[in-house]
Amino acid sequence: MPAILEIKDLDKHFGGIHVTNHVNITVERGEMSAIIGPNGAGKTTFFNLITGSIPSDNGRVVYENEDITGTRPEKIVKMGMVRAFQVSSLFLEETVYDNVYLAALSNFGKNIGMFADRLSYRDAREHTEMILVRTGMLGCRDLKASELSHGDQKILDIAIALTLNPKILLLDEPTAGMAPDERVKMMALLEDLHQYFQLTTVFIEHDMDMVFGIAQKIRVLVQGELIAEGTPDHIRNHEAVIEAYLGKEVV
Amino acid sequence: MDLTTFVSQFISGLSVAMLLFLIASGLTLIFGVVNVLNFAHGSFYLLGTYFAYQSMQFFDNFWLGLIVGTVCAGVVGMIVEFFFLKRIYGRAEEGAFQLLMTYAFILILDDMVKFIWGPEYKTIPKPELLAGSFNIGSVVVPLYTLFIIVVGFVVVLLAWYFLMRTDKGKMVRASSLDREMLGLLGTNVPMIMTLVFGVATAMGGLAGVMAAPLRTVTPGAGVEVIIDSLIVVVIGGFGNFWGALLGALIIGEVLSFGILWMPEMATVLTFIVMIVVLVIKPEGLLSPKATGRK
Amino acid sequence: MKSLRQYLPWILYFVFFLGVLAVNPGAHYTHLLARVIIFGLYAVAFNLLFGRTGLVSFGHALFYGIGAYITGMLAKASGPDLFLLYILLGGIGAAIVSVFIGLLSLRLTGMFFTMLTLAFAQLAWGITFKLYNFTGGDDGIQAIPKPAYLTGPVWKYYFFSFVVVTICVFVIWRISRSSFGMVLKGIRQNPGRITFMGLNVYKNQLVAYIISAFFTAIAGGLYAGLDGSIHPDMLHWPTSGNAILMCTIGGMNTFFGPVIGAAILTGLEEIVGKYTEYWSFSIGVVVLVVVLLFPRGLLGIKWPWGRKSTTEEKETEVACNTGD
Amino acid sequence: MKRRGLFLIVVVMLFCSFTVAYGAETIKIGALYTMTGRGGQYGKDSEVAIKMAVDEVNAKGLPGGAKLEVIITDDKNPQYAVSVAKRYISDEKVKFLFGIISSAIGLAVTEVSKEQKVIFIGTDHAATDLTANKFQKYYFRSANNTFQSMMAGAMYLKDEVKGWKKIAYIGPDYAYGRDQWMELKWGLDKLGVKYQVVGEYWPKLYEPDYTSYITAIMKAAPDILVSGFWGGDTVSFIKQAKPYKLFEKMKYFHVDAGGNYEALAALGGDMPAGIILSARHHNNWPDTQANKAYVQKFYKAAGRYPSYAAEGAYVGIHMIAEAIRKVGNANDTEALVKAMEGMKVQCPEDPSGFTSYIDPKTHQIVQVQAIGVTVKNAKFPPAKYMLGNLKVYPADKLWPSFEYIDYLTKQKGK
Repeated sequence: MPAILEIKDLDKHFGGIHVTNHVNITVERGEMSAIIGPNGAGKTTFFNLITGSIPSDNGRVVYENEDITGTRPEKIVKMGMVRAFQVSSLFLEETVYDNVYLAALSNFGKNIGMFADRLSYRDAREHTEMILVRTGMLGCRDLKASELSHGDQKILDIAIALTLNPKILLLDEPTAGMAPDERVKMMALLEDLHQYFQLTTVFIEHDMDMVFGIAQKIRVLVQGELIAEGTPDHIRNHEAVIEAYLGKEVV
Repeated sequence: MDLTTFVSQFISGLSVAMLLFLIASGLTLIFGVVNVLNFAHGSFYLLGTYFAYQSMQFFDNFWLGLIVGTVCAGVVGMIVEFFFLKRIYGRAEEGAFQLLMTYAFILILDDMVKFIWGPEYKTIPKPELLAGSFNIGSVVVPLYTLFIIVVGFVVVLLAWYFLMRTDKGKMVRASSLDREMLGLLGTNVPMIMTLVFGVATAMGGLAGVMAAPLRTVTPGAGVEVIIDSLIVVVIGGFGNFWGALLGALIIGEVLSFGILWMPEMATVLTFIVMIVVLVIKPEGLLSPKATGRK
Repeated sequence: MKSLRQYLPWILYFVFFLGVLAVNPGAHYTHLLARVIIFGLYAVAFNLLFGRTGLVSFGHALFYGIGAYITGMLAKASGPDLFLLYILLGGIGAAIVSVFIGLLSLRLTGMFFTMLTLAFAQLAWGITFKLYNFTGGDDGIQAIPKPAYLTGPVWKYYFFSFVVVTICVFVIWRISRSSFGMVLKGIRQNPGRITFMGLNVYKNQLVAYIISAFFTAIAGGLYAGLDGSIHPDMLHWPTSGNAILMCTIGGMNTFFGPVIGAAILTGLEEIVGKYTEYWSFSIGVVVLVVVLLFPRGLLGIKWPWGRKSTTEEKETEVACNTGD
Repeated sequence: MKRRGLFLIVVVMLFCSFTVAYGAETIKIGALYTMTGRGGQYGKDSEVAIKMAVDEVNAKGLPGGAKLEVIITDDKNPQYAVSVAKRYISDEKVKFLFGIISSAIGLAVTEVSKEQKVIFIGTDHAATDLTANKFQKYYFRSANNTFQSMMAGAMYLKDEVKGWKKIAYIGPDYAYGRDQWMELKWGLDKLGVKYQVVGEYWPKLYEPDYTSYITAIMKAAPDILVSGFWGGDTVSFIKQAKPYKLFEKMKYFHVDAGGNYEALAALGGDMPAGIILSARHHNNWPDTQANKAYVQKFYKAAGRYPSYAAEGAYVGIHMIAEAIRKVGNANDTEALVKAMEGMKVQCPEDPSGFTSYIDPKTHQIVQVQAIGVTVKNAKFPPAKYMLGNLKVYPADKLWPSFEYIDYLTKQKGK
């Protein structure tokens, strides 16, 4: 499979701390992969670097054969690399529908309309409804985002990302802080989305059931360094990983 | 320019700068630590003057007045912070509410001064000790000007010692970086904020008393100094103590030498300096905080 | 039912401001209402930035003043025939200035942005004060002529202002209900997420800033004709502060709140000024009460009747995903 | 709002029928004064003087037993002042607009007066424009304008100060400061005085710190430093300049507002001796019964001595009363205007043998101007220095000067 995203020698320091240490990763089109690592391993920073949230010190990010190092985040989003957040990032005063609809407006380039009523765009409306149906959020479309449960807020966050027609979806701990039954639901949702949209999905996760349940490939970051990469089986038996990280949890 | 002119304009600029610095440093301290833009800072300058005036009506002693004015302005400052400003911390539109509330205090305090002390100009005479002047070559330097410069430097030194060499100072510096982090460390953040507000407003009061023998004591004098102080703080970098010093020196000296060459431009000179700085470095010359977008 | 609720504020708006003409409260109160409606436009235009986009500008007096001075000086120099055009030119002039100021000051966020806008407005005030040969300095400009159809009884100018303001307010209303308006609302709530929706926060803020400046200047231009005199006071910081005040008193998260705020502030100034010279103390106390007790403004108060309260629903979190 | 309007109409109607029934009319005067901030003191002084004058007028009586009543409002800023002036006229039915400290506000309100044909008596603002290029027939002024003081000043410089050539100016950077310097130079040129300008300094209004200006002026070393400050700025400048021995190195000349009592009072012992000052009214001159009585009466009422703003207001009320007596009522505006033109008004500041009068062409009161130097005199505490050695300039030599009015009109336009 051809590569959709190539990260070459990516490097970042904060003060004296080396948070991303010469990382090289190639993400293949259509893959469903996980990034794992202990707390403070630099996983979220890694996402921030490739999505343009913070500038890297060194290295290049090549997306769809295009060097996007230093490109502004909103441009990267428009190119099809979209992320969801560890702490769901929503418009809390707006309804579920409007949260998704705003993303749909952006997706169809209708965000610049100034005089027409915002709801007058049929393509955006249909797209929004499709996403709401797909993510199972249609039933609560008129609730405010602030009124949702924690789990539903995470789903809404992903729904927003999904509305933007991503080619590659970066999810930062989709099940963080969720109850066990919610986690199961989230896992099913992610698999469904991956199947349905043929979506390249990379997620950071701590929940090992989920990681080993749905990821086709796992990468392990420890102290900013990529120490292992491979199939779940490969990782499960990887000595360095076991030593650094898994050893305590998976017995 | 001959040396005499240079020296005398430089000293003038220094004395202008030091009074500006005394006001602006309080303003910047409040912003840095408490995260409040105290638009009413000029009113504490005004209160300091009037409290000192009142004390001198009773005791006729400038030095006592200096202490009374400084302390009382600080106490009123703490009252304002503790009973009013504290209530709006952390609100969604805190910035706008800060502006409105401190604006309200300008209106209230200025009118209260007029109500209590009347509209007519008051006089605070210089202490006898500092009434004269001395010469350096052919440069005349009034003793009181020297006094202002010395007090300015003493404040700078004390502040440097406090901020850089003591634990409390480190705490204050830390809280200017992160309110929440300090709270996690178990420090009583609300109390630090009230204290800092008190110290900063006391510095405003001190400036008011120091300036009084040279200026007109009248309701409304507070509003007249606030804009200049804001400019100083903007130039220096919001929330940075040393920035306030740098900004004050720049404004004082630019004005002092500027009027020699461009007397016509005096009124807009400070604004021009400010715009130049902001175009080059919008967050101010020395800025400790992230001021803009990433 | 829904559409009635949507248009109810408009109905009230028309009934009140046109009803006034029918009642004819006399020259002074008509003049006062003309001020209310002009300040109302100023506040609504400001609120597009403040309540909608979440940007606290403390320098909108600049645009208000630019509008007033461009309109006033053009009318003074070349006669009042094209008065309406001059008002428009005032708006365009302010919009052009706002591009530069916006580009510079929107680089900063929060209080830093606020300070920078204040700095620019004060600079403009200083220049207006200074260029006395051009702007009349602190004396301002008097005897600005109005076209013949607007001179005479004050209700004529009131009605003219009403028409202009209503058109502008309607445009702003449409803008705030448009998709662009939705983006602005999003920026206020969560600018980071807007970025990761593929939208440029800076550009959208800039556009909002320019639109707001344009309509603010229209209000300033209207004021120049109302009294026929303009002054640097219009550019001074209390004028900027008044905009924040009007929006906050009326309710910055509502569309028509600023108009109510303008009415309250103007009325308050009128009444308090009439009975006491300690008006600034009184207004200070009112501001304090509003900030501490009614931070959402008059229209933002949750009345026990009327609108369905959302607080009850908040108590039970709804898990909407379980069904399928 | 509309209810309020109706309510007011009802009240006014009731009030009218009431007064008609009893025949005793109340003539309302709508005054606007600055009551807050720097100028607040002048507003408060005027308020006291107005009360004094109104009591005197009402005690003496007006035709038909009418009484004067003055409403005073803080004028804040031009926009607000215009709004209040309009309210005065439409709701309060005032017959006269009155007062105003700031020329900017005066210029705005004179437009209202012109448009609504209501007489406006300016009592303190001094911009020459109002009785020159911005003249309109319903405007009258009860105190000298800046041209009158500066013309007297030019004469003083010509006759009383010997052997000077170099002159410098410092004044606030706005119309008031600019006009004085233009007028003085015009006056000096007119008198054929030769001089060399060695510096012009324009600090902003309310500048708190003049230190840099003072050292710059010392370096320019003029023979005469002309100053155009008012109120607190005078106080700050003199306080700050004194330790530099500025007043020993050059003659300080400040004849429009420099000798105003509130500045003398605020400076107290800090006032240098021998500097040349003047004002529109002096508490210690002229030594007439009328002036002494006025000053003492004010002191009794207010507990302090008056600044010159008070006298302007005091005279203004008497001007109105005199005009009403002449006409017989306050309803015929055109007749009142006619009556005031050329009218003589006895003012506290008139020396014996002279009575101020209103110039019929410009509606400017014409008064003498007395310029003096500071001498120790503690009779009016807290001032420790008052003016002495006063030179008096005859009123008709100072105003009107149509030549200057033409010049001003050319400079500033109508």
